[in-house]
Amino acid sequence: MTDNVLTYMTFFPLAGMIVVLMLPSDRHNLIRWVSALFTVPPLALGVWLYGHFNTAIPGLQFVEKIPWIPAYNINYFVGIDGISISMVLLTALLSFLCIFASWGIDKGVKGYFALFLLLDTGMMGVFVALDFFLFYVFWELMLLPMYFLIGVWGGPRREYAAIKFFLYTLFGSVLMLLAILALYFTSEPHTFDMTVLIAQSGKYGTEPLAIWPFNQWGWGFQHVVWMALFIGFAIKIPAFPFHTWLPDAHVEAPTAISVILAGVLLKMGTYGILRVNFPMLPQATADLAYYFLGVLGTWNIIYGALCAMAQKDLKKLVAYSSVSHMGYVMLGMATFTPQGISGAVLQMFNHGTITAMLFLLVGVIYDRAHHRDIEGFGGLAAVMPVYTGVTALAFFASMGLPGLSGFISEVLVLLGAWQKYPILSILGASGVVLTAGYFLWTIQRVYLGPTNEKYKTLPEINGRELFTLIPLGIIVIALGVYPNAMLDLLRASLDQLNQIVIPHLP
Amino acid sequence: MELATVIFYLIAAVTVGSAAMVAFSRNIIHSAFSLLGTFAGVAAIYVFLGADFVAAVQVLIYVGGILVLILFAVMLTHRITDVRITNRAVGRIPALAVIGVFLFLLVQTIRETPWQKAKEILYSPTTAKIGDLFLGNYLLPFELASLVLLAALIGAVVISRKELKE
Amino acid sequence: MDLRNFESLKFFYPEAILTGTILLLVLLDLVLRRKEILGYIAGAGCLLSLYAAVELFGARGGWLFQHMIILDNFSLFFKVLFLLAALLVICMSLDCHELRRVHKGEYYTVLLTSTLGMFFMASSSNLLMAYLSLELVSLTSYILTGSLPHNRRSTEAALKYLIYGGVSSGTMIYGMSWVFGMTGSLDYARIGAALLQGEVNHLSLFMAFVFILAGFGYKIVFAPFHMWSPDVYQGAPTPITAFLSVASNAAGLAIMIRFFFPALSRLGENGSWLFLQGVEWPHFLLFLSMVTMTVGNLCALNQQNVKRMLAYSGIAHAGYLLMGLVVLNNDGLRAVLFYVVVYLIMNLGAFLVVMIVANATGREDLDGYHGLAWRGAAIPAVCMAIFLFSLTGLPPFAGFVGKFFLFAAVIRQGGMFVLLAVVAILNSVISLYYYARVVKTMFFDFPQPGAQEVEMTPSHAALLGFLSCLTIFLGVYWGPLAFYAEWSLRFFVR
Amino acid sequence: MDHPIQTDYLRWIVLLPLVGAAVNGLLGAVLQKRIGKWIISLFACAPVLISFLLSLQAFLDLLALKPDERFLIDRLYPWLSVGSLRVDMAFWVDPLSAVMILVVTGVGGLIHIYSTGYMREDKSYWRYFAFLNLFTCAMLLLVTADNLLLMFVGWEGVGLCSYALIGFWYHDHVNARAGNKAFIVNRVGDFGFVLGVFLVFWSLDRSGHGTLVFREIEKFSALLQGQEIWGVGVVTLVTLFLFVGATGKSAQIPLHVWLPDAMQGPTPVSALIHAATMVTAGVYMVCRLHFLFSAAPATLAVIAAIGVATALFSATIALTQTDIKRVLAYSTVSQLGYMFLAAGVAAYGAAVFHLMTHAFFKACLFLGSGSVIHAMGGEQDMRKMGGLRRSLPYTFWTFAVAVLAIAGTPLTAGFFSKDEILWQAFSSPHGSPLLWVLGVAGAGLTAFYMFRQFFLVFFGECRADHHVKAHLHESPKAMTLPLVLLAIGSIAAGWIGLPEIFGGSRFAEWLEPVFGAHHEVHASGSLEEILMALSVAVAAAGFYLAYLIYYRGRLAPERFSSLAGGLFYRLSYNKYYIDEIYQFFFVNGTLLLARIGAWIDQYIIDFIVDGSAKTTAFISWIHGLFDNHVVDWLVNKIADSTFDAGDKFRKVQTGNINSYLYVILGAVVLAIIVKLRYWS
Amino acid sequence: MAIGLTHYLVIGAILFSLGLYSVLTRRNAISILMGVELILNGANINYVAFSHYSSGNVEGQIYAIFVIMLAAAEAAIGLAIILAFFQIFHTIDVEAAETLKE
Repeated sequence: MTDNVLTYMTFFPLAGMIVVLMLPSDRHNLIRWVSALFTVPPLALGVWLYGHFNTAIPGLQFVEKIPWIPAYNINYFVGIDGISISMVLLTALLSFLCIFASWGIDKGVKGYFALFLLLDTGMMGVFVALDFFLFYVFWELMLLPMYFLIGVWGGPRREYAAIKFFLYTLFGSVLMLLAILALYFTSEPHTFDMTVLIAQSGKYGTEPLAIWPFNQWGWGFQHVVWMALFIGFAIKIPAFPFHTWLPDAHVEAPTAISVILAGVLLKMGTYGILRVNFPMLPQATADLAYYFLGVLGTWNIIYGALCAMAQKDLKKLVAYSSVSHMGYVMLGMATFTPQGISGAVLQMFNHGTITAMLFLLVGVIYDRAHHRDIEGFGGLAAVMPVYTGVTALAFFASMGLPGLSGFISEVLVLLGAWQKYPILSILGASGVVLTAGYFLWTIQRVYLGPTNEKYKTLPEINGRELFTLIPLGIIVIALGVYPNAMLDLLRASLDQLNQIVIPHLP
Repeated sequence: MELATVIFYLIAAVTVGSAAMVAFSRNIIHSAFSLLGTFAGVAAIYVFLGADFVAAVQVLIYVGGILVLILFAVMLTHRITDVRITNRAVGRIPALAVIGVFLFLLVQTIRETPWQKAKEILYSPTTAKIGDLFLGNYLLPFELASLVLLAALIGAVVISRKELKE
Repeated sequence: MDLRNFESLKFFYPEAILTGTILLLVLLDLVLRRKEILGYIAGAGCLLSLYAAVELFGARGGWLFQHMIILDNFSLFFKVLFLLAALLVICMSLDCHELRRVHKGEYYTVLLTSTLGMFFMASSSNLLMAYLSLELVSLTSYILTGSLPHNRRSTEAALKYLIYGGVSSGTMIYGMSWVFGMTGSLDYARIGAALLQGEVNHLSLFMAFVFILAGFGYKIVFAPFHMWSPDVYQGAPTPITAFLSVASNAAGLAIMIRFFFPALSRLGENGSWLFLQGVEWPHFLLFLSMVTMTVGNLCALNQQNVKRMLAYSGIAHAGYLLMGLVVLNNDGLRAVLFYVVVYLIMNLGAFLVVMIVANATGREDLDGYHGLAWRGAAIPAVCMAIFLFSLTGLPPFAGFVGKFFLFAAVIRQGGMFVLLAVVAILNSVISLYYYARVVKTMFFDFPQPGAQEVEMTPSHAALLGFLSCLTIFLGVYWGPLAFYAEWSLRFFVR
Repeated sequence: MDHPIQTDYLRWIVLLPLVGAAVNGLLGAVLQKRIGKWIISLFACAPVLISFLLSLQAFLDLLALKPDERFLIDRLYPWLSVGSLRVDMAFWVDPLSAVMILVVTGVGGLIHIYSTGYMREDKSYWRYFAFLNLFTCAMLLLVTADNLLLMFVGWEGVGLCSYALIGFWYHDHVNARAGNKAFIVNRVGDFGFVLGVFLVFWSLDRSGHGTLVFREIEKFSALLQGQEIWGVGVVTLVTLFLFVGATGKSAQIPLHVWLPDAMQGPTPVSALIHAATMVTAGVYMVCRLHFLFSAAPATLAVIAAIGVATALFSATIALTQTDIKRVLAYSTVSQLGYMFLAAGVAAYGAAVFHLMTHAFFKACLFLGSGSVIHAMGGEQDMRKMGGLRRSLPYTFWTFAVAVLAIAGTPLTAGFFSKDEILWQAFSSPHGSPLLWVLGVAGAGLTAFYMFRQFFLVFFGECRADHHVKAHLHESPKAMTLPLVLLAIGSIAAGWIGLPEIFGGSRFAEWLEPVFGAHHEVHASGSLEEILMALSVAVAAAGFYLAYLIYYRGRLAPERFSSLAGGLFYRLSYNKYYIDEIYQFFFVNGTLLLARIGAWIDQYIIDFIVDGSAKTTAFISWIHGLFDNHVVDWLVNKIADSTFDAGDKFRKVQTGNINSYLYVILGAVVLAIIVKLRYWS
Repeated sequence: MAIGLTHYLVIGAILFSLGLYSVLTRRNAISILMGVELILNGANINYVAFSHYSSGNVEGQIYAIFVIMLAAAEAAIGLAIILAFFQIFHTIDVEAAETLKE
């Protein structure tokens, strides 16, 4: 069992999907409980992993490697290191919680949970895959259920949102496929094995390509491949200007799916950059990170915050806050300092938990009031005090209040950024002010002030909803007070990652 | 100028002229009958080229078969009494332009191409040779052709037969 | 191995069995009352032939019938493919409402004849055989297309197909006549040899190729010889559309590869093919490939008729397939072969769903698919989604692997081919849009009140299940198929 | 110094209030309903009082040590360790923070007790105390943190609690908005603070000593000398950044705008947070990092200038305010200005001394005003008060003491501390007579507006309506007791920091290990005496003017308010329109930017993306058009118009065989031509 | 000038072009078929001529015979389709075929 932990974590949900598909479709509760049951083992194994992960080793652990299609040197190759473990844990946790957040789905229940479990497998697979081909398969695998989950179970404009999400992501991923192939054919012997590709990173040349217009910019093979991969990942992050799918997808998706979308899917972009771009194309990373991660990340921070401020829809506001917060991740990655990059990875995890809370909370209010118009509420604090309390916790965590997890990662990112790019750090820090601005303004408009007569009788948040929120809340506080719990896992791997890139810095 | 040359040009003129009639005539009956001239002219050209058997086949099948079929079709689909049986053609000028360019290119290429030259130019009867080949080297195509004809037969039946009663 | 006529017969079992079945069908049609049995007989004939074809695996390749056709892995590969397509189409036809009024005897006879013609297309090694087999397939295709009696669409489609086919094959034989004139031979091997040593006029060779391409292109359905296909596909009975879109397309590819690759080029190092000097074959095909996929996808965008949309998507796929030919090496050909198989599975599947829906509702337009998943047809809807996403090229479906190989072949070549890859990518994204539109209509739109329930027969369900499972299976574990494709590239000639 | 004494009780000073907050916050609603408010009060007050006792213990422990070794530390666990950044969760107490924790827990404890009376009627009693305790915890964290980052946690924590308590009565949008304003303005300050933190860390890291621990920064601060960034000395920049943080938290110009609005919260909150403790955090921080500030004379000059400007500026606003708490709020801003003036002339001891005395008398004033408001049934407008000295005797007397103290009446705490500041402003190497003059002017104004308030509230005729009059009553014991204690403090606290001429300051001596030897310019004692007398005289003049106008009614206020056409009066009354200006430039500006951003997002970016999709669709449409119209059009139009004129122009359509064939032939011809042209 | 290969090829080319011209301009299905026949004849002349001048064997003639045979088959099917078309549409003008369009 312990040898194949990652395989079990990845494919348990898939087994669950098959079981769910075989259940009679009118036994809704049975389907729900079975689905929940199949997300427990990954979570339990995740906890086990957390306990048994050796923090001193920078390399891969829990590796499994089985030949898949030997003729093309494709392996089933999974493993985790400090870069991925936090994401694996996050995925396991959020998948489990989101099953409960999906309890209220009562249309096409069987399909919903089956797709959800498939999505779970896809997400987990992306974070554990170490073979590029496998990685790509999982990457795309997750698209399909997402498309359906948004498109069938989403809001009024779900079709538009679903197809927009699908098209954007597909565009990015096909571009990524080209890059993967380019790397495959450059390696010798041809391989999709990421570890080998990383080891061969020196082979990928940087002499200017003969292709117009790249030769004008003096771009080499590395740079072009880097860019192709980056666009693929940037769409997922989502980095400006590829971000416009996100508000639509978030607004239309059902609550649990928004949670997954923001909590896990966005991380795949940044994870991909760390996993692929950094070690495999260190020279290009060193050359381009400032522009495409640093500057763009900072722009994301400010732009996302400004957009969030102007939103009237609560969910859209949260969605834009994701754009803003993922900017910190990008900025952090661009620094190549231990602080910045640890902050970035930590921010990935923290944003996952915090934004999950935010979306769950928006879902709670939407279930009750059936709208999300910020101006349409008012004084909810009096009606739903517990709900308001939890919301405040999430909001404050999101705006980076010290003592909560968001602060740690943001401060690490900005601290790291200062060393390399003080101006970006200053601009990024100003995003903190904006974030406070829109969250506080939202609190004021939704929760404070005189109670809206229409909502005098809204029921307080219920036990199931609290059950999904409290673990996240605890994590948010715990990581704020004791961030080393997560930082220890990352340290060794990220230091090694930095060491790969730093020699190439100008 | 030799007689053969004169006759060749005459035949060529007939062939091309009647083909032009087929292409340009406004009356479909005229077109169909001009086709006869073309087929006959082509047959004559085959004779010139020493292909006696092909010429015979050309006359038998084209003139005896295809042309009759076409005429039947014309009759069946038009009222003969109609003085001016329409044979509508549209867009002649652009078509002429394109075809003109095309023909020019073809002829230029034909003239410039160094075609394979045969060691000897034969003027012997070909029927026996062809018969041998049909049962020798070209047995498979020959058999296949029978299948094609069978398929054509069935096809013609399928398409023109009335539908099944439910 | 260069066999004379009678010696060749023992390597001729697949064709012979098929021919026998055809004749049997003609006879039985006169005798039998229950015409449904004919379908099973045709199927049995195909199975037998398939068995015979598989038996031939591993046989030493060679020329049969005095250099008329070639027996090699490549032709066996396509024979198996055509038989599979025919089998599946026969299965589809058994329960097709559209074909109720069609004379079954003739229908199956012609269908098998067409399959036989494709056999020869894939294995011909002589210009005459190529022409004959192509015509055989064309003629039978016209018949099949027009087989719906007193049906406006079917007859109109047949007429268009006929005129197109006539012009294309006329153009092709004109081109072939030039090749004959330049080389003095009809045999591929000797043509190749003559072209390689002889003084060749580049322009006339090029023109001859362009003319010949008109004939092949019309079968493969690439631009600009594609324009008949939407009309014909829309008008033909659905099983026939499926057959044409898959088998006829593949046969065209086979004959093209057969003609251009071993005959007109020679093997260079590392499995790449060196083409004759002076013919800008890659550039030309590169351009055609781009145009084809773009035109196909753009036209498919706004189609309201699913069959017509699939026809346009077929054009786009022809463009993708050309990508494999463009690079002129074994990589590319392997990708093409692989993709053809995958395309067969997913496209037939998609047409099967179209047929199931048409059986139940009589509709082929997109509006007929409103909320299909919620109208008792969850399985066809899900399968359709699988096929369509596979056509898009998403993992874990087989279509992805196919595209992956194509991209791989192109990327590996580098240089200007990368441009082709980029165009192909953009096209994939475009294609997603219209495929997803169907999926959207099936899943995201809820049925209007009073919409018919869609039911299907168990045989269709089984077939669908088989095809969709195969689509997924080949997407996850495709090693054997890839190996088979690789193996099939061992041409006998050269 | 390098090996401070490890203790294990300091953590409880900080954590006990947190426990109280947690109990009240999580279970408060239930406890209050099931058991009663007393249990809430218990959980609220007991931790703070125990913390006070522990603080005393710490103080005594320190006292027992040699002056140079007066450090206690309590290290919990490594909090953040990434790369060269190592930050512990550690609390320390040195003489400076000892003063602070005593003030925080002492004054805080009193205010807790006071609150049990003041808030008795409130429904959300538990919530109030949860936040109050949380605040106490955060404030203690701020002052005991052994590093900058941990300090920042407390720094933000107090901001959060301030936000929550200002908007405590959230049903009114005004309160909520005031809370927001406070938080956001503070955030602007924090922005500077974190940048300062980053800069100091990396500047030290450059020489391999990256640290955020105060002691170590002090140890290595010399390394910062000579480093430059953007052409500015690092030390100057660090201190400027940090000072931005301080202006936010301590409501200095230009970030002073939030504090007056913060008066929307319950009055004890104003007393605790917005007078005694939180707002002084900036001063504390500057003093804590005095070694950096001292090394940056330019910053010091800025601080002094801003301090004195704030002192004077807000004093002028306080002159005309009519809200009882607003006057006090501006007075607080003004007094904070004095503290910064002290810090700005490197007289950190004086700053801390004033901080402490101010905590007493300002808390007393606020609580007194709270008592008045309580008695008046929530009325805060001084114009509706008057003559309250009879009905509220305790309040009156304690208020009087505090007013005397703040006005700088000799022998009160305020006198000593303010005088110390003024003397330092004059005599310190960083000081100047100008600062002194301005400071004294401010002191005069202070005396004037405080006595104005005093007279308006407690003397004359009661201007309230009869309902209110009927209900006038002295506050309960829980409220008056803290008042009395604070009043005593307002006098006595000053005695530990006597000026040189009265025997020297025990207080300065206590802080000496922190701030270093008292490098006081020993000018002739007589100069100090003269200056002291002058300042007293100015204060007395202020008092006399107020006395004339508001007590005796000899002078009509209008004589002043109508000066220059009322310009000055209106400026002062409307707070120089700063709020409006900020609203216009910053708030509206940001919102405008936000709307522009959202607009760009919705229209431009999506337009580009959709646009490319549309272009694709357009191309496909064009293609269809080409198919449907162009080819056929060419064919039909030309043909029909020339040859077949009689034939009707048929509706064009696809499915036209001829046009298809055209395409083929055209393509073939084109291919050949291209071949001829380019590759022959 | 002696009659040579080129002359025949040119005649073939002219027939081919005229056939294409018919196909392009005609609206009548039968006329289009006639055009196709012209194309085939053009090609056939080529084959026979090449057979005579280039290869010196009868392969080209055999090809021509097959072409003629297939032309017959195609004409049979073609005319059957045209008649079926006529029965439904009551015209053989291909423009009448407008059922199939996007």
